[in-house]
Parts: sequence; C-alpha cells; structure tokens
Amino acid sequence: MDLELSQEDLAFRDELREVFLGAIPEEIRKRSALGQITRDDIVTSQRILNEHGLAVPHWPVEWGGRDWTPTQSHIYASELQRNAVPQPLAFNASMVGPIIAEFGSEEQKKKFLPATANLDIWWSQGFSEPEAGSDLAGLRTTAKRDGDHYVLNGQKTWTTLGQYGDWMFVLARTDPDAPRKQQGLSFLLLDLNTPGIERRPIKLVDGSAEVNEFFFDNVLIPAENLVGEENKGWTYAKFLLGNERNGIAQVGTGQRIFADLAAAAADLPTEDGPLADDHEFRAAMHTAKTTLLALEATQMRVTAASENGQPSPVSSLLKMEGTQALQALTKLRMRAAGSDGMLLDTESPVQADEAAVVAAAQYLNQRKLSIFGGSNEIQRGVIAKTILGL
Amino acid sequence: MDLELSQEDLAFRDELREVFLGAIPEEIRKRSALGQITRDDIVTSQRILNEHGLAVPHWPVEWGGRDWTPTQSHIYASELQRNAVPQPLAFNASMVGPIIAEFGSEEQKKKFLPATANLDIWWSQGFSEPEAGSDLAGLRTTAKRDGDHYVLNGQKTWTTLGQYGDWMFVLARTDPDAPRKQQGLSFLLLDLNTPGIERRPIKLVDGSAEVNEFFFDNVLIPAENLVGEENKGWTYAKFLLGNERNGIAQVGTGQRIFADLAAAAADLPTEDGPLADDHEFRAAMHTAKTTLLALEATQMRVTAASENGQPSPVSSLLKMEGTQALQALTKLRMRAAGSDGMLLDTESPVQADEAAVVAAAQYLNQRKLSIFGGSNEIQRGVIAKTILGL
Amino acid sequence: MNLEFNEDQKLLFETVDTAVGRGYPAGGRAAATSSELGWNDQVWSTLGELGLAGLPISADHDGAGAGPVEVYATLEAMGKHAAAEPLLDGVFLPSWIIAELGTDDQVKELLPALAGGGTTIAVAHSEPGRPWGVAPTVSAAGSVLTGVKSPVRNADQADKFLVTAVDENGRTGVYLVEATAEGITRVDGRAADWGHTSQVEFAGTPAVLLGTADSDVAAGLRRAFSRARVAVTGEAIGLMETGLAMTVEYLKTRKQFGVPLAAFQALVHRAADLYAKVELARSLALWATATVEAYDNGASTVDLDGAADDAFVFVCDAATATAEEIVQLHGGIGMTYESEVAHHAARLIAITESYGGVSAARRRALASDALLTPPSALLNNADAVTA
Amino acid sequence: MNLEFNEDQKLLFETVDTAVGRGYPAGGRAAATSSELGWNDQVWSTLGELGLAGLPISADHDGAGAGPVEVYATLEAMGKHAAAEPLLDGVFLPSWIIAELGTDDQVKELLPALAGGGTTIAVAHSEPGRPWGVAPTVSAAGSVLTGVKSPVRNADQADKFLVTAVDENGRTGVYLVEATAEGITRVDGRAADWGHTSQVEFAGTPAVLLGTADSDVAAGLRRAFSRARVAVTGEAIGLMETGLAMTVEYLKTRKQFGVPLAAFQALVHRAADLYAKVELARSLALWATATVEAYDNGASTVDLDGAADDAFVFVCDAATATAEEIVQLHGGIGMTYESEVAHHAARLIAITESYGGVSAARRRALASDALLTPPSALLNNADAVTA
Repeated sequence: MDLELSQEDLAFRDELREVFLGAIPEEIRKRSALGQITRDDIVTSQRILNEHGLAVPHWPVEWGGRDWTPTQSHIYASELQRNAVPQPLAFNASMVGPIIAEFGSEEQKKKFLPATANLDIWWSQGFSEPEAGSDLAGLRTTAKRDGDHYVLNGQKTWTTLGQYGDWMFVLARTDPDAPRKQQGLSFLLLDLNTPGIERRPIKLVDGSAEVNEFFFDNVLIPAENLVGEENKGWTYAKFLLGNERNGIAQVGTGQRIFADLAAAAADLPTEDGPLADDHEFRAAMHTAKTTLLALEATQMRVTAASENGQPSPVSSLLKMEGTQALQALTKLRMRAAGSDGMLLDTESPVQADEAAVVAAAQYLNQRKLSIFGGSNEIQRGVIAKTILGL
Repeated sequence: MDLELSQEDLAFRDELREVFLGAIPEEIRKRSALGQITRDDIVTSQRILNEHGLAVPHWPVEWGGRDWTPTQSHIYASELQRNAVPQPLAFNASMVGPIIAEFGSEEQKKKFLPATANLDIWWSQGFSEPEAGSDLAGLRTTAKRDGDHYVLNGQKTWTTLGQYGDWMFVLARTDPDAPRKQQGLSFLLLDLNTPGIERRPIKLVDGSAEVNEFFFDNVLIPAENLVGEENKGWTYAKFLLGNERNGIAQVGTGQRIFADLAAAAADLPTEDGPLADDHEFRAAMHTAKTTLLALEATQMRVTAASENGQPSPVSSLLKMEGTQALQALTKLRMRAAGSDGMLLDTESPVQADEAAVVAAAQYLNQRKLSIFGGSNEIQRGVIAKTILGL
Repeated sequence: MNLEFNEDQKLLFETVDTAVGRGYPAGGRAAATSSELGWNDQVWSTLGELGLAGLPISADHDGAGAGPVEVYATLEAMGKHAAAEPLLDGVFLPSWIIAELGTDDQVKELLPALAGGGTTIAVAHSEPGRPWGVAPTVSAAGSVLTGVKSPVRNADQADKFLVTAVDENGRTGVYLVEATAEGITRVDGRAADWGHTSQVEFAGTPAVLLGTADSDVAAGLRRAFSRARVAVTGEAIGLMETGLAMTVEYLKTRKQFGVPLAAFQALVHRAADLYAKVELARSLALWATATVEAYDNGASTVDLDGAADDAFVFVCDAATATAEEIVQLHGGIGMTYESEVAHHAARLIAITESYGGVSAARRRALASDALLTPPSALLNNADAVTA
Repeated sequence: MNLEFNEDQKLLFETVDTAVGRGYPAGGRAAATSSELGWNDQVWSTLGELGLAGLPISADHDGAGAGPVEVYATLEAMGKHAAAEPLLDGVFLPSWIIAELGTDDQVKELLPALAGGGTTIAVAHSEPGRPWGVAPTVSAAGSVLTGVKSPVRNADQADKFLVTAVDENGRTGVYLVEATAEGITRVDGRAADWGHTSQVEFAGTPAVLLGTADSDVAAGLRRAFSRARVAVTGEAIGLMETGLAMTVEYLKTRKQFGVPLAAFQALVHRAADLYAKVELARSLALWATATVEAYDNGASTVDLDGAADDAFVFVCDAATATAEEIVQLHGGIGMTYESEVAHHAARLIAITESYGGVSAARRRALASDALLTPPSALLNNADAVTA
C-alpha cells in the first residue's frame, strides 16, 4: 500500500495547479465556490483549459485527449474540485463529445469535436421527459424519418443550463413498433435555432434557473445529424453511464467546502464561543471528515482497479454516498450561517458574510444532487442488482 | 387541553402504587429492571396482582375485569412499567383470556378464566411457524377432525416462555381446501401434557432461553377445546391485534431506563469527568427525552380518542417508534457501561456494577423488540396501508 | 389529561382553514410572496375581519383573549396552506413583547391597533454575524438608534419596528421605532422561503423605549420568543402534514416504469417512517402548547422556556427530515418553484432557523440542568420512578 | 497511491481464509467459544504452523517481521469466519507492548515464545467502573500487585499477564505476571460475543516491570493500542462482509407471503445502503492500515493515533449498524444462538467496546486539534485547498 503520489504524479499535479490557479481568474473560482457562476465564467474557464490542453483530456488523443493514467485522471478531477475551477461543461466534455468521437462519422467529428472542446458550441442534453425521468427508456419524443430529415415532436425536460444551449443531443423514438422500449431509440444532434422549438426555463425553489423544458413541434433535423445507426440510441446513451468515474464522489468539492467551513468556524460566534468549539458542530465535522476520507480512499481503490484494467462496480456507491456527504456539508454550512442565511436575493449588498447569505439557498439547491443524474433510489437499485445480485 | 391527571385519577394511581410498591416484593422489581426475572417472579407477581384485582382489569367484569376508563388503563400500564412490576403474562391476560371471554363456551370460561387470571395455568402462544412468521396466514400446522378429537400435526416456533407452558392456544389449519389461506384456520386449546408433543428451547444470542419450538406428532385435542366456530380462527386471532393499545409504546419502561441511566451517569466516569457531563451522552439523552415525551403525548392522544369511542390507527406507530426508543436507550446503556458490559455470564459475583454487567446482553436481547410481535417492517406496511392508503 | 382541541378550537381551525384555503390554491404561496405585499391581501383582510389579529391579545385591549391552543390551531391551519400572512411575526410576537414589557400607556396604545388587524410591527432582533442570544450591537444613545438589524421579516410592510438595542449603561432594551422615522435604510430581499425580509439600518433614528429602564427585558423577551417557538411548531405541523399528504398522493398517481410509485415498497416504507415522525412531532407540539396554557393558568412548576426549546428542537428536526424527504420522493418536480411541495420544504427550513434557530435551541436544551430529569408529559405525574 | 493487497498479501489472505474456514463451518464460532479453550484448537495449531503468531514480530525474534497490511489481511480473513483464536489479543497486542516497552532481555525472552505460537499473554488493562484512559487502580508496591482487572480476554488460557499498575511514585507501568503466580483469583465468564473473558484479582502477586522506570509507558501503550484498534478494523470488515453476504443470501432464499424476501424493495434498498456503509468502512480501514505502514516506514507527518481513532470510530459505527441490520433483516432467526449472523453481530458489538470503546475514541477525535484540518487521504497531497 502507498499513501503518496509519486514524484511524477506530484509534478503532474503541480502543472495542473499552475493552470488552475495561474490562468483561471480568481474571481471565477470564487463565484464558483459560492455557487454563483455565470455562463461566461464557464465559457472563459473552459477555453482557458482547452488552450492548455485540459478541457477534454479523456477524449481520443486525436481530438484533444491526453491518454492519462487513471491516477492522473483522478488528480485532475480532484484538483479541479478542490480549487473550485468550473468543470468543463459535462454535456460537451463528458457526454456528446465522447459519443461523437466513438460513434460519429468523420464529418461529424470534424464539424463538432473542436468546437465542442472549446465550448464554441454549448451542448444541452435532451434525454429526460416529464413521463420518463428515472425510467428513461419510457421516453415518448418521436423523430420520424421523412426524406432527408427527421421530424421531431415531443418534449424534453430537466435540461440543465439549457437556456444557453446552441445544440442539443436528443434521444428520440425512431421506431415506435420496436418490441422492447429500449429499442427503436436514436441519438440525434439538433441545432437549437431550428424553427419549431420552444424553450422554457424551470425556476427552482432556491430561485435559480438552471433547468429548462423544450417543446418540439415538427422540428426538422437533417438526417446527417443522426449519430451512429438508427435505433441504436439506447446503446450510445448507455455508453455514457459508466463512462465517467473520476470525481463522481466529488471528494475535492467536499474537501473545499470542509476547508471553507472549518476556516469560517473559527470566527463564527455562538452564544458560548466560536462555532469551532461547539460540540455538535465538531461532531458533525468529524463525521464529514471521516466520510470524506473514506470516499477518497474508495475513489483510490476504484482508480487502482482501473489501472489494472478492471472496471469497478462501485460508481453507484460513490454517487450515492458522495452526494449525501456534500448535502450534509451544505446543511452544516446553513446551520452555521443561522439567520444570516435567511436574507437572500437582494439587489444591494448587505452586511452579512456572503458565504453565509447564500448558505440556505445552496442547501436547497443541493438537494438536487441526490435526485438528478440518477436519483439515489436508482443507485440503490443498481447496487442491489449489479453488486449484490438482489 | 390539560396536562394534569384529575384528582380521581391521581387517587387511582396512588392506589395502584400502593399495591405495586407495597405488595410486590422489591427484589422482584429489581430483577425485572435488570432483565433477570424468573418464572416464579412472574407467577408471584401476577398472583399478588390478581389478589388485588389488578391482573386482568381489561377482561369482562364478570371474570375479573374492572371496566376502567381509557385514562385509568393508561395509568395502569404506565405505572406497571415505571415501577418495573412484571406485567401480567400477556398470553394469559391479553391474549387467550379475552378470546375465551369473548368467543368461548360457558364451560370453557368456567374452566379456564379464573385459572388463567391467577396464572394457575401458564399459557403459551402457538401462532408462528418456521415458514409463517410475518406471513401468519401461511401457517401449515394441521388439525384434522377425527371423531371427538382434532389430530394436530406440525410445528410452532418463537413460543416465548414456552418452556413454562401448561397449555397452548394454537392456530391450526382445519380446512386445507379453503379458498383463501386466511380461511380454514381454527383456534384450539391444547394441554401441553398430551402425548406427541416435543418441546425444544431456542437459545438466543444473548444466552437467554426465552423462546421455544414445539413439534406435534398426531397430538389429540378433544373437540371441546375448539374455541368458537371451526374455521373461524383467523377472526379470533385478528381480534387480538388491535385489542391491546395501552402501554404498547412502553413509555413507562423507557422512563424507568432513562431515570436509571440518568442517575448512574452522575457516577459513571469518563476520561473527562462524569458521563453526565459528556456532550455526546447529553445529546443522546435529549433525543431520548423528547422522543419519550412525544410518545407519551401520542399515547395520551390515543387514550383520548378511546374515551371518545374512536379507535386510533396509530398503534403501529407506537409499536415501531416505542421499540426504537427503547432500543436506543439500551444502546446508550451499553455505551455507558463500556467494557464492564463485556464480562457477562459468570457464576461468581464480580466487582463491576450489575446494571453495567448486563448492559451488552440487554442490548442484544432487546433487538428482538423490533422483530417479535409484528416486525417494524410489518408495522411500516400497516401504516402505509391503513393510514396513508398506500 | 387531554391534548385535543375542544369544539370551539376545532371550529376555529376549520374557519381559518377555509378562509386561508380559499386564497391559497395550488401555487398560492408563490403568488403571495411574489406580490408587493409579500402575502395575500384578501386572506389578510379576512383574517382581520375574523378578529384573528387580536386572537391572543387580551379582551381589555380589543383582542379575543384566547390562549396558546387557539394560536396553535390558527397557525396549524395557516401552515396547512403554506400561508404567508404575518400573523405570528407581525402581530402575535410583537403583541407578546409589548404585553411583557410595555408601560400601561404603551400597551393601551399599541395592542388595540394590532388587534384591529390594520397594522403590523416587525421585530428586529437578529444582527448580521451575531448569535441570537448575545447583547445587540445596535446602540440606543439617548433613545436614538444606530446600527444594523438583519434579517427582519416583512419589514417592508411594517408600520413600526421593535428593535433590541443597548443603551449607554450597557442595558439591553426594546425600542419602538416608526417605519417612517428618519435615518432608516432598508435593503429588501427575500428569505429562503420567499418571504419578504430586509436588512434595516438605523442611523440616528429616533426611538422610544418599550417599558421602563427597570423592566426585566431578558426574561420578557425570552418568554415572548418561547411563545413564538411553540406557536411556530403549529405552522410547521400544518406544513408537514400537507407536505406528507401531497407526497402520498404523488406516490399514488405518478408512474415510473409503467406502475405507480406506490408499487415501490422502499418509497412506501419511507413515507410510513415520515408519517411516524410527523405524528410524533405533532404530539410534542401539542404538548408544548398545553404546557404554555398550563403556565398561563398559573401552574407553578412549568418550565416554559425548556418546554419550548424541547418542542422546537424536536419539531425542527422533523421539519428538516420532512423537507428533505418530500422533495426527494417527488424527484425533480420537488425541486421546482412551480411545485407546492418545494415551498413547503423551503418554509419548513426557514422555520428551523427562526428565533435563533435549532442549533442554539439544542445548545440551551443540552446545557439545561433539567436535561437528565426523567421526562413526564403529565405535570402532576412526574414523580421519579422507583425500582 | 495504492490501497490494494500485493500478491503476497493476497496469498496470505487466502491461506488464512482456507485454514480458518476449514475449522469454522456454520456454527463454528459457537462450537469454538463453548469449548474449554474458547477457540478451535486445530485452527490455532494450523495458524501456529503457518507462522502467523509471529507475523508482526521482528525476524530477529523468530517472527516474520511483517507489517500492518499483513496483520490486516490475516484479521480480515479471521473475521470472515468469526474466528475466535486469540491472535490479536493474545499474541500481536502483547508483542507490540513488549516491543515498545520491554528491555532487550525481555524482548529476547518473550517475543520468540510468542512468535512460536505456543503461548499467549493476556493484556489486563481495563478495570471495573474505570474509564480506559485514566491511571489504573491496581497498585505495584515493590513489584507486588494488588487490585482487580476486568474484563481480561482469554485470561483462562493465558500463560502470562501484562498488567497496567501504578507504583509507589504514582508512575504507571506495565507488569509481567505469571498466570500461576500466587495471589491470583480469576472469575471466568463470557463476553457478549461468547469469547472467554475473566475478572482477574491480584492480591500480593509477584510481578516484573516491563522495561525500565524511565520508559515512556503512556506513549508506548498508546501506540500499541492504536495498532490494535486499526488491526481490529480488519476483523470487523471481515465480519461485516460475511454478515452482509449471509443476509443477501437469506433475502434471496427466504420466502414470506409466497415470494422471496428479495421481492420486497424496502429490504433490498436497506441491503444496498448497508453495502455502501461496509464498503466505505473497508476503505477507511485500509487507509488506516496504510497509514500505520507509512508510520512504520518513517513518514514523519503521520498521526498514527489520530488515524487509528478516526478509522476505529467510523468502522465501529458501521459495525453497530451492520450488527443491527443483519439481525433485523433475518427476523427472529437472526436473534438465535444457532444463527451464524447472530454471532457475527455479537462479535461486531464486542469490537465496538474493545480497547476503550468507540465513545472514548470519538471523544479523543473530537477533542483533537487536527479535527478541523481538511481531510486528505494522500499524505503528500494534503495542501490546504485554495479558492
């Protein structure tokens, strides 16, 4: 066993830090830590990363990938999170990019991959539907082939950051008569400037407008924008699941929140002295600390398994326990902020600490972690089925 | 609203206490509090109670009942528990007695009820079977009518204190062809001295021998020992469920354990001072305290509903949350005892405090609370179905 | 012993339920809080017409002179609809503070106005970065206030403020300030539950001391806030019950994988656990309410503040769990502003940080000498157990 | 970075697994603990023949000189079968204490004997009614011991005792006592996990001080017990994993209401949660083991005692939850002495009270100055995060 990074890995980490701390503007990282990141922040950050070859390291080398070892990938995810660097837009870097690179045509690769890596195209995900959330295979949006086009009708929802989307990758039903509902789905690329698209923001309970609905009324998609084979869309969508293991537990993010909160606690007062001395707080922080250590160690084990070429089935565990750990930390942050967290959303600055002011909204917002991207109930089912054989 | 007992109720309580503290020997109550009660303790205690008209107060007046108000019944259950008086044997007082009184023949009443009240007959329950625990209606033991007798074959298990049983009330299948498995069951009274019965103790993990298995090989039960009608046994068994509401949450027991533990904590040392000052302990005690208050208040609401003649559906809640509260307290007691709880089962006295010495065994033993008598999983199902309509 | 509403109290609950329900169809809280007032004007008028503003105010001052049970019933009915009208924070709480501390003249002037329903007073105690239970930093030099209070609920609509401040002698007092007085700067915002909430800065603002210099301000405030903590448990119970009911309904109707969610036992068992939690919380909230009533009836052994802390902590823990579960069991829908359950969750969370918040209440409870006294819900049946 | 066993360590695990498994069929722990020895003689001999008694003892003293990973692998394999042989308490732990504190002569005499597998030494530190971390009440007047120790595991079979005691100068020391020495009264009993455990009373019992009067006894004992806390997490992981596996198997095969329990999603989700808990516990146990290894390799920044407390607390919490869930999910069967899972649960609970217990470990962890240092599993990647 070995609890140290090798000299090479340390050097690798330091190179990353140089970019993350040197090239990414500090105010972007600060807004990111406060959950107040803007569209422009994401674009700026990804373009800087791309410039340094760090936006899409997991793609094929030909298209900008770096062919890193699992340990290097682990360090990359961890350092992004620890330093509150906005992560390359997942829809681009982790989803549509790898799918086009793996299953797309040469024309599609040339047309889309460089622009996707540089966030010249902002991709949105068109998977979930009102009646097909956890049960994705039950989706109803249809894409009927008509000459050189597919005609898209239906509705997509929970489209994160869809308000900025230039293009969308859509999973739609091209064969309504397929014997199993997983069959008959296709993976299509849709220019969101096409006529017939209505886009509506969905406001969340904390006031944020992160997710959107899309309505499609006879929207024409050129047939050349079909990725791979018709009716094989489910296979491509499943390729995504299990594609991204590094950083799924967001340990680096947890470490950063822990550090911020620990630092704040020295100054945050309670009736009986600094919060840092409060027993209930210390007990909760100890639980958070040991959980983060356990998660990081689990992530290390998964990384080691990848080094040996073995897939690890514990990503569901990392997703479930990682999100719960982050939610526990945001709750702790809210409790630490107390009533200061209850004056939000003002136009003018207020005297309370800004991390405190956003604490309750952050807590509410982060409830999504255990719902979106495969709810924790779905993860439990996956663990039971694939790991325990239940 | 009113948080006081009336003068009448206080007087009633004081009369009970006079018997409970005056007539029941202190050493019996002490053994009861330590979970070390003997068969003779139970018999002695119940006979003293019976002598004072306090063994079977919920029976019909004709057979020793007292026709108490729901509040009086609540006080009775609470005071028994608070004072660690061994409760009248549930199989006699709460189960077979009320059933015979309600559904039995006059001969059966005369023959059995007085002896049952006085614990001259020790009854055992013959319901559960290896393949029919939570799913009671799936039981397989058969009682085939043959002339003046039923011929009993099969097996019963989880028979609490069955090692002392003189008689057993048995639920057995008399009509194997009944269309629904709940039908075709009969309620029979079995003299445990009848030939063909094998009785085996089941040792529990804490070393206690509380439960037993019974094997029946062509055991003859006189037909006169059928209670009520043949094939109606499920109806009678269900009469039991929902029959006993008072004291189901065992709040009085919880209060007693809380009091004992609070008193002990002043003297129990930790590295940093008395346990009573330990923050983790105090936090756990606060949770226990507020939970016990909430349970007692819930019990009061149930009692009030009974005064108004309305049945309350929350007994499943009381069973589930009450057992969890008691289990939390026994765990706390075990943690308080520390390593002193890890030297058990010696023949000779040891220097550690006797409540500490039994703490780990008690903790293990009390895991049964959430399993026996309708597991908490069953209770959740009942709540979901009968209260939430799920 | 009895924890039930009497017939009048039941009728009161139903009256408020009906009146508020009419103004709060689905989405009612979102509409109310996003209005300029921050609540539903029509509902507010109806509540006023029903005399509910004066509910706990003594009949001598034009109120109904009702007790804590009536307050609880009213707030539970309001919580049921996630109503935003400032009965508790804008009327009841200031009325309790005034009744505790005010001079006869102040009481005679202020309480009838509150009871009439035509005015609200915002209680300004919290300060940025300060714990609830320490002396304010707002100073009262010669009855002129300087300093910052935040958050102050519904300050934008209040006619007056009750402001805690420290005078030249280091004594904490409560000061009455006109909302239109000079030197006041308000930064209006919204709370996590979308209620209107402001930072209020005083710069040489004229104020009047409530009561006299020798009032026992600490004890009076403590009692008034204890009453508020108990009262708000009623609102929380109403919120939890509807939140649970909406969730149960959702489980019955929402389909995934071709069957209703209610076919998934894991979800059903969690709903059952949540029901148990809410029901226990209701019992403890009712018990605390009865405890306040006993206190008001002169029961000498009653620990008003301790009971309030115990109930507040227990109910807030249940409220947090409920907020999390009703959102989680709704999935993505439960995260949206359009979803009713989301507003219930947000309001429940805001309650847990009200009046100093649940962490401070727990600290007080754990520090209490009474912690290790064996619990008994019955005031005259608390004798130490024997054995 | 790497938390995996190397090939030799895997082989070691498999060897112990096979050797112990042969002697521990279903019901093996019940049979072993109810025997006169308190363990399985055949398994004990095999372990001795495999040289496992000397596993962590240096090669200079006839041991294998293996590190904490080998100790972990061995104990996990033993935990897998709920084995009762006293490798940890009767050999490894005393060897660590002797290596920490013993004089050269003592080390040379005692360690080879332990490494040979023919003898066990019982560590007698706990006292009735005394917390773990305070000075003993057993007195050592002129190397003659008087006082009571309890519980002492496997004292009935030990050839020697290592006894903590306080001398005339108030200095705590560890004393070596022959089991046959005069003035010893043993009350033999069983622990909650059915392991043999005794109260041992000394009345003028001759003893020999381990080490010299100027040894740093406190630090030596602390390190030895930290090693034991980390080592026992290995046993706990083995117990949890088999307990979980047996429970999963039970859910698959046991029928209720005409279908396997695995058809009940509520139970299945709880099994999934339990799996997650056990897997996280395994990770932290492995991390703590690697931390001890780094310490032994001279990593100067390693907080051995802190890592041991953190891992012990986390694993004990998981152990308690596992003990409760595997019993609950088995229903009544899980409560019986005949049931394997019951013995796993009982042993897991006993582990939570070993070496001072989980509550004391949590107290130390919460009092630690390092508590609020941001966590990092990697020793050379712990730089404070920026942002």
